[in-house]
Amino acid sequence: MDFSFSDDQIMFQEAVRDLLANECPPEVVREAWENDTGRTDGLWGALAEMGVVGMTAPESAGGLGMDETDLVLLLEEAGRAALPEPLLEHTAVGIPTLAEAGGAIAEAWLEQAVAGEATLGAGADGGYAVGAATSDLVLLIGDEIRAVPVAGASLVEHQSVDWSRRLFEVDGDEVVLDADPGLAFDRAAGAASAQCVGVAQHLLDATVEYVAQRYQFGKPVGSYQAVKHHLANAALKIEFARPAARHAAWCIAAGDPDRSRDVSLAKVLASEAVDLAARTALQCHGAIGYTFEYDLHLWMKRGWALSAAWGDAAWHRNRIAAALGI
Amino acid sequence: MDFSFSDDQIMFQEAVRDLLANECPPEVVREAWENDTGRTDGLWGALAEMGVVGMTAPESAGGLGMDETDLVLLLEEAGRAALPEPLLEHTAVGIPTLAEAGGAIAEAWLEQAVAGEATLGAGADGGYAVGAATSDLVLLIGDEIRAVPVAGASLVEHQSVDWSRRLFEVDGDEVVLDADPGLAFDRAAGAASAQCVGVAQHLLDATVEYVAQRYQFGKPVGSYQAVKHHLANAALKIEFARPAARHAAWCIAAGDPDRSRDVSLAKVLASEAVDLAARTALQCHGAIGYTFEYDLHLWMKRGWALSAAWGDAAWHRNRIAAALGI
Amino acid sequence: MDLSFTPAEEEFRDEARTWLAENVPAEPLASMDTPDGFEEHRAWEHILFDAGWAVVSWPERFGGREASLVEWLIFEEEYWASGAPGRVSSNGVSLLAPTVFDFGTSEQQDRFLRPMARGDEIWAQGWSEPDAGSDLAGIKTKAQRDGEHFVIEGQKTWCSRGAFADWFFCLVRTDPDSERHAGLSYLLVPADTEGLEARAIGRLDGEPGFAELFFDGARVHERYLLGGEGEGWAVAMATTGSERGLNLRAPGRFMAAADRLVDLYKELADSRGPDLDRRDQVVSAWMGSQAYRWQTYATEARLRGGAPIGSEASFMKVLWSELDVELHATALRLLGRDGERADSSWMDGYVFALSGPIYAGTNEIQRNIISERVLGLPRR
Amino acid sequence: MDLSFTPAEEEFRDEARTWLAENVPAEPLASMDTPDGFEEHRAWEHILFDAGWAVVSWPERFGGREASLVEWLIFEEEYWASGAPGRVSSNGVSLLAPTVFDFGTSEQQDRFLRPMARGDEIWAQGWSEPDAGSDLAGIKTKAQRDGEHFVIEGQKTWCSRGAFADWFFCLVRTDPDSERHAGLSYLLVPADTEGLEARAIGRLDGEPGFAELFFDGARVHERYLLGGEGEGWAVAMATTGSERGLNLRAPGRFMAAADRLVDLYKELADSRGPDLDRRDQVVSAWMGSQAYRWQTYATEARLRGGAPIGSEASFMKVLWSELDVELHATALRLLGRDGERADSSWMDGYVFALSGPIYAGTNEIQRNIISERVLGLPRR
Repeated sequence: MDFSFSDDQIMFQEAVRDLLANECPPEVVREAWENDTGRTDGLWGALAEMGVVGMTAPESAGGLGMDETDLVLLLEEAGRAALPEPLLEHTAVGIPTLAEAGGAIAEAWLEQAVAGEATLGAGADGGYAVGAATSDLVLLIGDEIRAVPVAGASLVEHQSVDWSRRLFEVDGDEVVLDADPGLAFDRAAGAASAQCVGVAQHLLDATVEYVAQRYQFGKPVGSYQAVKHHLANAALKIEFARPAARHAAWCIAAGDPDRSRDVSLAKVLASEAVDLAARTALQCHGAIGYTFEYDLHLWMKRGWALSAAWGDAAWHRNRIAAALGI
Repeated sequence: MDFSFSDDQIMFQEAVRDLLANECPPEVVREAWENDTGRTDGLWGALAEMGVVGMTAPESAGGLGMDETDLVLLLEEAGRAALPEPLLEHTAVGIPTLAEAGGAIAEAWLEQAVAGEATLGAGADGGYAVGAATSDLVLLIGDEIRAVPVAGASLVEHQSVDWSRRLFEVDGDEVVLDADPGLAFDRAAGAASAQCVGVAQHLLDATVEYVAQRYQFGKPVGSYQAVKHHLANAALKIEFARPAARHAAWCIAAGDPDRSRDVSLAKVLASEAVDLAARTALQCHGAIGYTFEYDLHLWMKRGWALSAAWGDAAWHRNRIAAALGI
Repeated sequence: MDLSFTPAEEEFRDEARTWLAENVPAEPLASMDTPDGFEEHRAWEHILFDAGWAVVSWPERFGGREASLVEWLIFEEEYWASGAPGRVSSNGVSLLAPTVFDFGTSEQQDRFLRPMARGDEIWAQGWSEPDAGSDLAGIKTKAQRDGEHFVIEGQKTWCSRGAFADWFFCLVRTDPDSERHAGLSYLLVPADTEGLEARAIGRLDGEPGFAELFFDGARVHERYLLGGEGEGWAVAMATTGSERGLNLRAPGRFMAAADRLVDLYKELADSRGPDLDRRDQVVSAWMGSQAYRWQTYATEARLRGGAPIGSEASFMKVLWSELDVELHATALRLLGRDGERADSSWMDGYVFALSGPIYAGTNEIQRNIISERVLGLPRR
Repeated sequence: MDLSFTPAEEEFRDEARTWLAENVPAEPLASMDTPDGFEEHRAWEHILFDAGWAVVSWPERFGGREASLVEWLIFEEEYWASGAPGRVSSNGVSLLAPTVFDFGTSEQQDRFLRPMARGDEIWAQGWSEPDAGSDLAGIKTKAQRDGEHFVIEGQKTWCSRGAFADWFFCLVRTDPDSERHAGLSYLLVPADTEGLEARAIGRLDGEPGFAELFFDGARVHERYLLGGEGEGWAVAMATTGSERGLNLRAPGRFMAAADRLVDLYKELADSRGPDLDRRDQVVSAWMGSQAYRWQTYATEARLRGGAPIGSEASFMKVLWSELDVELHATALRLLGRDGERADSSWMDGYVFALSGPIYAGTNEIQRNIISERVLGLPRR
């Protein structure tokens, strides 16, 4: 039992954090909110160059042969930066699922995807695929996994409250993959959990910073015990969601028999953490947090969306109950 | 629409409050905790003398011809004083149910009960009848109402966490009453709601008093914002439970078609209010509240018991859902 | 205690219901936080006023029908149940008008109340400043006397629909040497005053629902002073009482929303099967709206008995604002995959609801008030 | 990161499980808060110690087996899953022993640790006073030096099982002119000291689980001073770290309780039908125990990497104490009509759990610590 990350994993995390701190400031996220694609100009390429985009592919396919325990820290960073790029769909779900499926479809797509030349999308069957219009191949995950090439497919777009998340219903020629849909779904839910933790952490950090310097009634807002305890409660939720999300990543990587149950545990805790962090952040900021011009809402809305995506807290609670036999 | 009580109702409430303030201090409640009956020495007689015991009977049977809207304020007072007497079982449930049933059984018992010479008990069928051993006739309320004379019945006693509540399983010769069991149950649940409100109010008042004079770290505990907000939250729950409980009393008295749904509303709000008030009271008192010698626990445990009695919050939430068709 | 409605009350309810059924627009209006939607809502206020429904509890001479408080609560129940539009004039009617009734001269009452009630003049609040949010006593905007005029310099913010409003009711510092609560005055300012510029700020949903006001030598005549010069704090606090209390958010609004939530649950349960975990949240929201209803009728009786609304308004503010958030959050959870969609009335409602625990005194401040003024806990 | 248990860890787990299965008393012992139950629990501590399971993480010379922190966590998982009795010696082993290891002389270590671990000497804490609860720096009990002795005058309270304990570890004021944190010392006091009287106080359940200590000229030799004279605050704070952190409440305890709760739900669902509203509360409790488990293993890795436990122990204190209350409250709700019965282990557990958010620094103080020391918010 060893919960510590290797030096390499930490270094990789720090490199991605530095990249995002420099290249993905709020202005860049805002651009993605307003442009045609919902994505950034050069970030996906920069991540491909670092090897992040294809890291979960076997080395034989040009990847880094890494697994969910390597990826989880990067997903937390993506959440922390509100990165509007398909790290979840492409790297956490698409690539390992294609690699698992093998055969002609992997032949056709995997190497391009690893190199960042083709983008993989993913959505729950009957739900929406985020960013399908900027993807080349979309995996629809239900009782089976259907792969739909975007060229020639019909896409119906809907607006998300997070304007960088372009929601699509996808319909087109499909190939059923020879891969485990339950595993693919858990990969997505697990990745969403890690992103929720990152989003929540940013919301907490930004709020702590704000209330420490905002004065009301002659003292910092952050010196009021009510504000302190709101923030302590958000910190508590995050503190306990983070190890659960990391443990879920390990369960997926290690093929743990309780994987589904423990991914659900992570998703519930992470969803509840980001929901509380968003409420707390807004309440402690007051009116300024309620404006479009102030950056807080970029994370708040990402949090709302990720908390509901790939099974919300209630859905995963039901799955845990079923696993416990109650 | 008039939510105000009449001067007579207020005067009756004040008279009972004064009686209980004088005759039912914590020492008297403690005596009931320790003695053979779970009841006080003279309080039931004093209440009978004031007309409280039989107030819900028609004047023709020696009562005051009053209804639930007259009784509700007195039940709140009973909760506030942690009165260990069967106001719920006897006055709120037993007497109006017997009066409704009429016939031989009313002939045999009603006038005695109104005079306080016979005591009526009540329990949910399959549950416990509180104080059956000091009752003369117990009503067991289920799909029908079964009246069991205590003389000759078999009683199995269990210990409640509130030592003044003597819990009995009752089995004996029975008569099925010609009265509506749903109405009788709602009378009990409504009365429990009003008592919960009174218990909660006392817990809040006692805690406010304590934290205003207890010093820690150089200032009153009650001046800390965390403590203030705990108590404000308890006050909020009570503020909204009280009108709901009074409204439920009116629904019973007036035969409102939504009676069951709105009694459930009252019971949920009142149960949740007293549960929160108990938790808050203990937490704000700290260690002293955790001792047997300090009086707080007399109300805390009454609150726990009443909150669970006659359907706890979850049971009544289910009933509301059913009434809403969901 | 008689919680049945009287025949007169039932008749009033029927009349309101009938009129609303015949007059409420079939299609929802555009958002009142956009320029077009604002004017659509103004037109609806004209219709309401002309039929006598805009301000039912006001005296007849200002366009009301002198309805009792209970009747007003009944009207609100019917209004929201009918699916009628939001009230674009509510800041004036709910926040300013009680102050005009209490502190205005009869000239001011005659000048302002009817146009306000009809939506001919729509009002926005100019109280908050960048450094004075919940802490209103920190107001810095100055209004220096110059003969019969005041000359205003400074900045206001978070003025709801301030970019479209016709008038502002402002709290300004008329005594430049004063501090905190002293030396403030309550000024009514026409939006077209020279030296006043209103710039829109996007709200959480991106719509220009807020404005910042920049005052640069804006001159306002003293006839627009409400209450005495330097007495603005006391005058404003009277309004704050209304804002937190009965006038701002009647239970009918939340009862209607809770009913829609129950319907949403049923509709989704029909198509996707029941969802018992979320059902409990629906029940909670419904219970909250009912609890608020009975608490409000109980408060009405206390007020009728001569009690002041006082600090207990804080109970109501906390309840309705937190209920509103939970109610809409529950709906979004019920919607599942559609919960994140921006084009739903539930998301609009959620975003709107999120402002509730912040404005009109944050709920933290309300809890302070409850603990200090109602429970009597020591301030420090 | 490898969250599988090593073969050695699995072997350790098997050994513990096997021994427990063979040795845990079939019938529950009487409450350790009663005189008889206290001695029954002491006897169980002897059995544990003699088999090498009393203090698995301690050095062998004091009766431990030098287990790693992970192994200790594993032992706790197995211990509580087996239904073994509560640990009557835990105040000494968890709260005092870390301090003896850090601050005790080798004579003190040799004198106290083995008897403490075997339950030959059972310790109770003498810190709180009637006017110094959470605010420990307000301690008034005085210990005046008289040659090689200290003479104690004053009163302590809330000493768990203080009426039966053999020794007390006390915080007293050795410098009569000192204030707040200065001038305190950490003294070990035999229960049979002349001039010391322990009087039982009933706990919430009516059992004599607390005691008040009255010191009236009780003389204690300086060899029983732990750490330097006047340095009691620093010494005590080291213990407080343990009290809030890993040593006091391992996740195994709550995992076992959550499993029992799941079983209770199943048992009742078999006889009464499923109850989906309450099911969600069972899931919450189970989730809490799991979240605490993974957070603890993550903390173990940080500690192994050289990080201090520090203020983050406050996270754990809040989590386990509130989880424990919710878990038992849920069980009582599941029990329905039987929930109010005094003769159930769930009610005992609930009453015990209620002390959690109060003692060892109230959860309000823990939240202050989290916000000030972890998040860095301004103290005032």
